[in-house]
Amino acid sequence: MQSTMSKSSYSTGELMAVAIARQMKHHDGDWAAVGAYSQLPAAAMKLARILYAPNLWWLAGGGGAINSSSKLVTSTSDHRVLRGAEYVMNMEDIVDIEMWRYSRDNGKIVAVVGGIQIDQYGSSNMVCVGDYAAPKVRGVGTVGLCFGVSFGIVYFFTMHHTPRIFVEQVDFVSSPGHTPERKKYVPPLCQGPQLVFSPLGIFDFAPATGTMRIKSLHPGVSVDEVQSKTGFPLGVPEQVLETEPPTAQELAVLRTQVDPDGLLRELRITR
Amino acid sequence: MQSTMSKSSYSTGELMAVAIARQMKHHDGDWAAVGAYSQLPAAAMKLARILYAPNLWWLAGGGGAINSSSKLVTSTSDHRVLRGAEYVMNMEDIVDIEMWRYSRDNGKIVAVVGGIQIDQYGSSNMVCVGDYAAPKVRGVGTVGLCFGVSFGIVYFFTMHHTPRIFVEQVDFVSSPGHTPERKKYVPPLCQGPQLVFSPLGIFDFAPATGTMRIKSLHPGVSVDEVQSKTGFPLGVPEQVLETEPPTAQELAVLRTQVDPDGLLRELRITR
Amino acid sequence: MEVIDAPQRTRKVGTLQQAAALIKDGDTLAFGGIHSHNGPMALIREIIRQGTKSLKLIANVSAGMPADLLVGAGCVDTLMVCYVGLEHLGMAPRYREAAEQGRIKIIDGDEIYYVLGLKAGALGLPFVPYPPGHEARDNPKREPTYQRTLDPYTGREIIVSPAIAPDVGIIHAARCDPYGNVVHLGSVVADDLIAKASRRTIVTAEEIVPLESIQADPKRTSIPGHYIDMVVKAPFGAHPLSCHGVYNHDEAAIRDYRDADIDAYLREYVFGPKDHFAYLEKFGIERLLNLRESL
Amino acid sequence: MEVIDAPQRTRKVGTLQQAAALIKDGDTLAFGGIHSHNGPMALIREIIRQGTKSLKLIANVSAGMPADLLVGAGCVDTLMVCYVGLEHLGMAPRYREAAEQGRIKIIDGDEIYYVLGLKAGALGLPFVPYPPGHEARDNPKREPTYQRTLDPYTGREIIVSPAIAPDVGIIHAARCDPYGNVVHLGSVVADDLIAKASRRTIVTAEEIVPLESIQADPKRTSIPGHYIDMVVKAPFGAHPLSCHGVYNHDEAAIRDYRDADIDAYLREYVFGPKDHFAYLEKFGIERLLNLRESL
Repeated sequence: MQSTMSKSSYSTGELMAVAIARQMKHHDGDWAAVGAYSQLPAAAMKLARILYAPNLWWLAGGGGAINSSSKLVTSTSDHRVLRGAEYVMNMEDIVDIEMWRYSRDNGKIVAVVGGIQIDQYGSSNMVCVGDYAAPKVRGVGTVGLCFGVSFGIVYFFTMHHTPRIFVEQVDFVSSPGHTPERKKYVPPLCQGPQLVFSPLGIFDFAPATGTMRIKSLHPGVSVDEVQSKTGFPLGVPEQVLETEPPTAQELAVLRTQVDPDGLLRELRITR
Repeated sequence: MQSTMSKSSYSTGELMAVAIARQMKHHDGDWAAVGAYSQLPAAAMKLARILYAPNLWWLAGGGGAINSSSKLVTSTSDHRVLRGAEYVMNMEDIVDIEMWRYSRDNGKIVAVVGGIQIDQYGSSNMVCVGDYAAPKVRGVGTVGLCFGVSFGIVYFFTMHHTPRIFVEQVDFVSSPGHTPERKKYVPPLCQGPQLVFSPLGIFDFAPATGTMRIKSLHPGVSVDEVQSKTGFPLGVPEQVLETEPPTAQELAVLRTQVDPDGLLRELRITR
Repeated sequence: MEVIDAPQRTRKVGTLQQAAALIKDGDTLAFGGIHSHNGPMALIREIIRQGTKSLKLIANVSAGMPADLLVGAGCVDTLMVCYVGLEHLGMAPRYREAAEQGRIKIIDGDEIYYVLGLKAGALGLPFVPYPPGHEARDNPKREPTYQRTLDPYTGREIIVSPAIAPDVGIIHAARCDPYGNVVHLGSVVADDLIAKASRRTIVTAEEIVPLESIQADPKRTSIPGHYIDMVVKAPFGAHPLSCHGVYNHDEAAIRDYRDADIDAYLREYVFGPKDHFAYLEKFGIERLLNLRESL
Repeated sequence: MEVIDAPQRTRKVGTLQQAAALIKDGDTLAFGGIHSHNGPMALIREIIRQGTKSLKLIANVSAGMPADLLVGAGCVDTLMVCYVGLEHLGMAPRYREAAEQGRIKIIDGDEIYYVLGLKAGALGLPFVPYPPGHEARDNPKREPTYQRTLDPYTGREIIVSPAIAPDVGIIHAARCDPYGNVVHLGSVVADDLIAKASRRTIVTAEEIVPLESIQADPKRTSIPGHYIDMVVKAPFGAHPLSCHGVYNHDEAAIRDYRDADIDAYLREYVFGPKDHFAYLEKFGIERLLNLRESL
């Protein structure tokens, strides 16, 4: 029934959206935040609510739509995202829930976010490349990554997998990964980064060291390839799994209900 | 044109509502808060907006209606007050504006409030009569009187004029009048109590001493009567003015547009 | 296309009995509405019926009968007071008596203490910092839950009050969908803040509307369903208070409550009727329907 | 009955020129909207036209072209950054260049710093107190406007950030009445907070609606008029950004802006056109009307 399609029949964007959607099985009833420039996680949330996690609540970025059911558009703050939503948050609403939800016992706050740099401990940076006082690249700013210490669980996604993104140590900690300072200051219920979804694979963090390691590689990706495109030594499990490709049902729902305009296939994703 | 009617042709409630409305001439463009159990100031705000201060913004108590234009009803948080309003505040909105408006240069925040005790300095109490730890009367609580140190200007109204209300010193300072502590701690732009509208007259505060004195007495009220019903010595000006009775126009607007059900005539007001 | 074997969204609909059972002895309980409006009265009667004790009650910003009834029924241990009274109908008699006799502990709050306390509770902020001026009021002097700290920007000592995070919040609204998306037709007051600050929130609603009616106008939703743990259909569930946009308050019934012997009242209107509809029967359909008034 | 000689309510309607003149050199200026949506672009172009300098710009929570254009035009001295970029269109080039060359002072905020800072500004709170955890982030370490104080409830040292109270806030919305009552058809984002926190607020609106249309549905009003000092009618006043509920953003025009020489762009689209309608003429009625899309 749930036949697997060959690699060429789906795009990397579709593969990643499906992978994130499947992870949302663990978050049925939780609340997930998706930021700007986030077609991948936005598509994943829509797909997850249809197939895997009907009780997932999700926020489409700064526009504030809760449980948007409209077709995928480029910007999560586009007004078209509001169609068929269940509530429209303003910024106060967003900060109210993203800053401190772990005190509630009826659902975790989950976020799917990015960074211009992500390091081996899962710290993320949106502020600068190089010295903060005289940056080589001035980034967009920390924006919602400030909630990295209040979200229950953080997932990363990236559109590219390069040593410039996956660095040994971020130049600015917008959101801390599994650092000594997290351990010292952040309440344990805020568990920090759990998975990274990149165009090459899915990565988790070794509990003992808090460092990034391969969980699965996308079809056709080798350990050597991903290591060569990563700026620090990746943990490699004894058996490297292959990311399960999208099923026919997942692709059908994605292409008919979630993303009929095919934005996921047009995304500029670097492998 | 604006003929004055004889005393018997209007109620004390109508007289007081008109007096408060006239004071709002000084607040055209300002923002006025009216609390619960406040038919008098609510009627005054409606009347003022029609005749004297069309740019006055006013809040009907906890229901949150801004510029309610419906007829007078008993409770300012009744849903019927929302009809024809221009905005509906929630409690966050209310606290946002009542806590700190004096930093804005485009209008003062004015309040018309009461108390179970009001003293000679204009301090007001809603918490207890007698000792706080073992009160003779436990009052309703400080509620919105906490804003007495952030409102630009405070006016009091009372439905009764007795020595139990007008006391030498309040048993609990819900809102401070012209006290040494106000002078020490409260920003000068928050000017505190300016006038008291009671069933017997209108009172202000002597700038030198900060103590209450007669501004005008309602028709038929003597200095002796008001002094005998006040728990501290009232300042008496050289010439005691008589409160100008409602004009025919004021009464006509009040009875046709503001209070067609005649609630102001049914109010239990003690003279 | 047809989606096969996909799980279905879970309805959060429960009964008044199930909802009241979520509130445990000793819980901090906040309730919504204001004055004689939008109080979750049917649920409050069921809480009393279940014999819940030692509540730390966060009375709403201007609370009347809901707080007075819970105090009168002996369910309340500690009462956070902003305002408790019956507006033009006078004092709240059981609150006043219990406070004057020292039978309940009072926390003397006010609108700032309550509203910004809930906001801090929703956000997880450690406290609410006050601007200058409040030193001249007695609440920060007499109520021991206020504290002081330093404003590092000015070097000034400032007043702070605590964050408020109730165990359970209960609110009543005109409409709610099965997933907890709430629509207030009139004033929201602090119901939204209560839902945000409480660990669990229960909504009783005049009617349960389909999801589609929420999706048709998401800007009308007053509280998103992710804050809501249980939804209970309770027509006339605010009686004798009003439900904004649906019916007016039954002022005669509130007066009767005020003037009644509390034990007799509890027997007749709380413990006597077997459920909410039996309570409503005591008033009759003519009286109830005559309270109806839309906005 | 006829009311004789009663004064009339004052309309707050002004022109873009009058509105821009309210913003003085050196002012702290906040603007509304988010990303490519709801920015008050017509007014921003007029501010540039008037040669306003040394602004302390509070960029909105996710600012794109409005911030970049003001920086590129040399109007900005200090920029409070939460996010400044062009979303899927890449970096905001003039912001990036000015920041990397040290030509503007950056205040490195984030969503908490910005939103709760404005909230504290609206309320007059002395600062924003943070819960534990933010010690593990670099913003509080590297941005010197963060401070520390004591939480008296726990004895713990906590992080605080400052209140933000702009001199002027400017927002764009679908509708506004002559007295300043604003209606957003789509997302409000932080426009309401900007109005509350700013000493003066200016609204540009697609249309000025009569008071009666506001009174017919007061719960639709997104910002009450008492916060608004001037109302300016500016159809397509957010172009090339979207106005939620009225038209989509003009992505091609934003790309053209991104790729243009900034001086040439300013000459052609800001200083060249004699007014807002002359700016719109550069795009033409067909292109503009094809952007229309209601919600």
